[in-house]
Amino acid sequence: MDRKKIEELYHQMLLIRRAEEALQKLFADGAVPGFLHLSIGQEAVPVGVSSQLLERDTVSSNHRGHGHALAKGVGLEPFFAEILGKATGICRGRGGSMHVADLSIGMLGANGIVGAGLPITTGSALALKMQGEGHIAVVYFGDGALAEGVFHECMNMAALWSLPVLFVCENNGWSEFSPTERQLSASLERLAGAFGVSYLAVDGNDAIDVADSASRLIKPMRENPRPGVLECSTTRVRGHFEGDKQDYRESEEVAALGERDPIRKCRQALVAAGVPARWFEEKAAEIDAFIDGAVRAALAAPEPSINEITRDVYTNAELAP
Amino acid sequence: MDRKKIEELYHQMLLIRRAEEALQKLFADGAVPGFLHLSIGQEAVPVGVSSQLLERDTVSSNHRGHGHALAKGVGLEPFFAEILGKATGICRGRGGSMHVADLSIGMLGANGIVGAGLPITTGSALALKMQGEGHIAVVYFGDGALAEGVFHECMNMAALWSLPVLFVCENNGWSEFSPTERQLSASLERLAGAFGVSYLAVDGNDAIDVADSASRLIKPMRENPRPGVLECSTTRVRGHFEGDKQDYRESEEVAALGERDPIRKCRQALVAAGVPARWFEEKAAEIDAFIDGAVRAALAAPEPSINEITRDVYTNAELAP
Amino acid sequence: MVHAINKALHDAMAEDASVFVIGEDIAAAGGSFKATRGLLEKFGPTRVRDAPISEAAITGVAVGAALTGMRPVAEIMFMDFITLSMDMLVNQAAKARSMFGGQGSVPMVVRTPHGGGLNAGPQHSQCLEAWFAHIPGLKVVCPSTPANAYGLLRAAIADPDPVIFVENKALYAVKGDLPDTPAALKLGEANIVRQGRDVTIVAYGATVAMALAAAETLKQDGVEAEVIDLQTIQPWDETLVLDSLTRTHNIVIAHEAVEQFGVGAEIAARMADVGFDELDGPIVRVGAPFAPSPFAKSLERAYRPKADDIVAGVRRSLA
Amino acid sequence: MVHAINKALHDAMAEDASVFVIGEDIAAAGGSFKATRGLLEKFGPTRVRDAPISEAAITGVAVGAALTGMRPVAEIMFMDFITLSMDMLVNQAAKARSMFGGQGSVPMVVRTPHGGGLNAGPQHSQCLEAWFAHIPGLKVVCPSTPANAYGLLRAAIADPDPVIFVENKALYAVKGDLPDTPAALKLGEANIVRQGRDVTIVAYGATVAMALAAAETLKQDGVEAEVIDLQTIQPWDETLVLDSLTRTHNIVIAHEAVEQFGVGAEIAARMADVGFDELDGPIVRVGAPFAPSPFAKSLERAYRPKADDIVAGVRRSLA
Ligand SMILES: Cc1ncc(C[n+]2csc(CCOP(=O)(O)OP(=O)(O)O)c2C)c(N)n1
Ligand SMILES: Cc1ncc(C[n+]2csc(CCOP(=O)(O)OP(=O)(O)O)c2C)c(N)n1
Ligand SMILES: [Mg+2]
Ligand SMILES: [Mg+2]
Repeated sequence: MDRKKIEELYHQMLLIRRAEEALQKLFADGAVPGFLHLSIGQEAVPVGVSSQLLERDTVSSNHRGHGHALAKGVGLEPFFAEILGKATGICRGRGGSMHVADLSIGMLGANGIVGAGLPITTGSALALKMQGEGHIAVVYFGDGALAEGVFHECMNMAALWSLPVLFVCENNGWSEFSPTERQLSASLERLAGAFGVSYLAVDGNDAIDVADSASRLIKPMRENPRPGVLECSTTRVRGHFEGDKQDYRESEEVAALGERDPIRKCRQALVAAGVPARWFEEKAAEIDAFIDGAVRAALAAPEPSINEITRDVYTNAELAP
Repeated sequence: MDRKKIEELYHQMLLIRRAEEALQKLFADGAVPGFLHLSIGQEAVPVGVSSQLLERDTVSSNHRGHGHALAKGVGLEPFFAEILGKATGICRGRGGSMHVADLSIGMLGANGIVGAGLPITTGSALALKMQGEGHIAVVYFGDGALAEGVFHECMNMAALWSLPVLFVCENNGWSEFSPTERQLSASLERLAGAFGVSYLAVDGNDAIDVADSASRLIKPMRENPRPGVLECSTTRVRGHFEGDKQDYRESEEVAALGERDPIRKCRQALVAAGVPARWFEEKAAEIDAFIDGAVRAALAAPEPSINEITRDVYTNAELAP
Repeated sequence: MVHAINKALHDAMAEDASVFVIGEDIAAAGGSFKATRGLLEKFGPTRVRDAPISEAAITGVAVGAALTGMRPVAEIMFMDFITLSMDMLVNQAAKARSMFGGQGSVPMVVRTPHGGGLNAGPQHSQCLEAWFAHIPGLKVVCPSTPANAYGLLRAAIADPDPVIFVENKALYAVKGDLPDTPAALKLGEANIVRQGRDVTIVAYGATVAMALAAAETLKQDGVEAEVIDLQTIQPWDETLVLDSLTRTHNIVIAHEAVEQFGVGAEIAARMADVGFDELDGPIVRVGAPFAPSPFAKSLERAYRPKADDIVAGVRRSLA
Repeated sequence: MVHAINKALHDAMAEDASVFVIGEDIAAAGGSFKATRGLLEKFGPTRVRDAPISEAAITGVAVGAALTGMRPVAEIMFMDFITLSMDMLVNQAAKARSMFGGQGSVPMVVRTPHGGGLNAGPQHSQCLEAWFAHIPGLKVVCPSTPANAYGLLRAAIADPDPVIFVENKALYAVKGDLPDTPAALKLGEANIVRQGRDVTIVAYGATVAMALAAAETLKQDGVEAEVIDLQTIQPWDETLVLDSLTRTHNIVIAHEAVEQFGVGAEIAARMADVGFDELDGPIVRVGAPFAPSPFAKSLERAYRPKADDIVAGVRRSLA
């Protein structure tokens, strides 16, 4: 992969990382309402996958969806404003962290229901196939979602109907406070095999590998629609949600996470490619300034007006009770 | 398998066959309310499996459950009375063909919801394992049920928790009016394999094979609880339900079904073992008489009283509104 | 009525290429109740899709397709099976527009048959429409005749929001000509099918004809009943019902669903609030008793509401 | 209140070896709201089972275990997720006894939290109890204090039939001593928590405390409100509510769920029928507006019913 592309992957990952670090701080300050699930350590997956997507490709996501949204192109200020519950939020403050969506760029939403993105994406893929312009649909889900029945239903339908769905499993080894081995007795590879769906496993903390594998699956899908599964082994650095002390995890495991930091890995590749230290400093400064501005604007924005509550329940408002 | 055992298999199959033929006639005469799904051609599966079950083992069934119920030991007269909607029915006429159950012998019910028997049986197996007396739970389901999400959820749980569940798939190649290949893109063998669940395939029209394979799976389960899958390829001779003209099936296919008749197959085995023609005549006469009596009694029974409608909604009746 | 539903599907698909249908045995077999007959031949397997037995995915596929520019019409073979679709309908389809700040809509329809009369038993006869009426973001429609089945289904398919379109099985066989160019109706509007000054009977689906029959019986004791066909259950036409009550001062609500916590409860509750000063007698509801729908002929016959139950309800309200 | 629920689970499991608990992250982690804390240590992994994220199977496993001699208590982490359990609850658990002719019972409990206050947004805040109250065969319970949470949960676990036990998240933090030997309560009985002659306020769960606060405000304008804590939503204590109405002649019903087609509709409808002659004013319901539960602080605060809304409702009913 050429250096410019890798620089872009690095840029995107750092943007997501810094954005989530900002959220982490805002949460600690009590500025973030509700639940906050951070994807720190998992940035390479959405960044690698999105590097292979077109604007009209669709993605759906789950509760840990900040990276998925930003990588697909959701604006930083409406993103922060949403998570802070502000009127200028991308969802006008009605959804929050678990519901960030931008339908104008095919981001069909984070989701509070584990597994719910699977059928939504399968349906989106069906629509895209019927529209016949070579677009595809991506669903990001965790290892925990593999236990939900809709996973099976959707693998079957996608295979049966040759739908252009990329199933991206972010396997971080945990479902909330339970390790995967206490949740699942099957391997995703063998499940995909049972449905005859092509499967690739990748180091989910290596953005270049993720991008390459994603492109190997996606390119043929555009010509000749069919599903694919990309299993990304990755690392949940923070707790299940902010406030989770992770006392159920071995300290060694947590300590070792740094070793697998996707951003560090990417930086090493860039350094090897001859990118000077100055570039990294400038990049960091640029991103920090960008995020600063967005956070400041989001914090300054007003809360939504309570007259908004019953708005948009129906599209044709005159029908609302 | 010794001759007495085979004679018993033959007896059970013929009993189910004649009972369903009686129902077929009663339906044609307009005496059977609601939907009637006959299992003619599939009798070897429940008969073979039940030959390996103990009274406290449990079974749950689906919409095509007459054979499952009779093979587990549901009484013939309360069986007919239920399907005819009579007060003397095993369910007092409240359930009908799709809900025949006899909890006193662990028959947890036919079911009107495709796939619903799977979690019920998984839970029954969990209870039996906790009770620790070596009993097992069997679920009969069709190839169509393999598309339901609960199948996946239950395979996972049963494997994860080593539950004594025998998953018996009656693969007759059809889900209502659709052939299996338009319904499912996976093979049950590979799905079972993905969960590490032991799997056996068998000619579902050969009662001896079914009994042998069932015993190979069940015997170890009693010592050391764990799930197993038995896939029985079988033949739906009648329509999906009575009244279905099957115009969607090739006449050759329908014609060829007779070749695979499980009762004929079993008879051949008995003849080879030296059972005389007279035995078959006596058996047929005995069963016909038995069924005749049961049908006559069921027809003569009264319809349930309408005061029964709100009965048994709650166990503690004083709470009913 | 099934011919009207079938024609509405044919016409909607012919008019709008983004409309497609999906469900179990709806294509080759034309549907369990033949509502989708002929669609496969006319529009092909891409737009008329036989699905595996996966109600959650069928419904979710409709949600995702609706979010991606299509207008799916999914069939759930019996309303009892919609229990497997609830997350997709309630947490996803119903909420997407509001939860995403009005960014988009979810133009999908789920057609599903409810009600008894076939001795299909406790898991093939339920009327669960009250559940969906409780969920902001869903619309709920239930036709009573071939003519309004056509007009309401066309309106439901054209509507930008998710619509649960409930078809009473016992009405499928009802014949009735359709005008050559039948009109789409407006969702949210009820219909006075009989005028009367003494009592208002609100009904929907199969109980509309019962209410009309009851009105004829009541006429013999000089009671003139006004019969309202609700047509849309959510949002329902409170204005029309209240206006009728202000003329009749008595109201009875009838549906096939279980009476307790059913659709009638909301209508009664609203009339006992905004219509309180107009009421001259108790609000009476007629519905199924608090029990699963039983199988046996004798039991199902007694279980389902009848015109006589409505007559008795009116008499009690006027007593 | 969570300590009372936890104690009820401990005591029930200690008393009856057939009781076991199953759910997501309920064992090692002690549950998302810590209701099952300590059970794993005390009763071991066989009776305290962490399940995969499979709500349909978790619920179905409870049904099958209940039909096989056990008394499962399943936890569905948020009531919004019970949308995935509906077939097992509605078509299986609710109907088994009646549909099988009274052969057996399904002694299971599903515990699940409802309600807002955590800014958890549209898919983690819903109050769906009205759905279950509409289904013959299910019982629905919702405690309002630590004391009745203990007594009602013990009664639910001891009950032979399937019980949906709804816990309001905002009440989990409510402290309150329990008697050393707290008593089990009877399902189906409501409780007059404040006596008054002028108006009856019916509430359950989180709105009970609001109703009491409203009563104190109303006292200042000389209005004495009687407050009824429903405790059991299905079967609900119609006798007690009607008796109160016959003394107060006005009634207001308050719950956190969406007002339209909610639990309050049934209570209002019954009072507008059997209680009609007792009514001196409109029946007023207080509930959430017709919209998904919004995320933002300002929005959720305004969305959730408050004591002032109950005060306003009472004033409107008495006006
Ligand atoms: C249907 C449903 N069940 C349970 C939950 C609660 N829950 C939220 S996240 C989560 C664990 C998900 O694990 P995984 O899919 O691996 O994603 P991760 O958090 O590891 O990124 C659970 C159980 C939910 N939101 N939805
Ligand atoms: C959840 C659910 N979906 C759909 C149906 C309608 N239905 C009844 S039987 C059937 C086909 C089942 O096929 P299979 O499981 O192979 O059993 P078979 O009829 O072949 O014995 C369908 C779709 C149902 N009863 N329940
Ligand atoms: Mg995970
Ligand atoms: Mg089949």
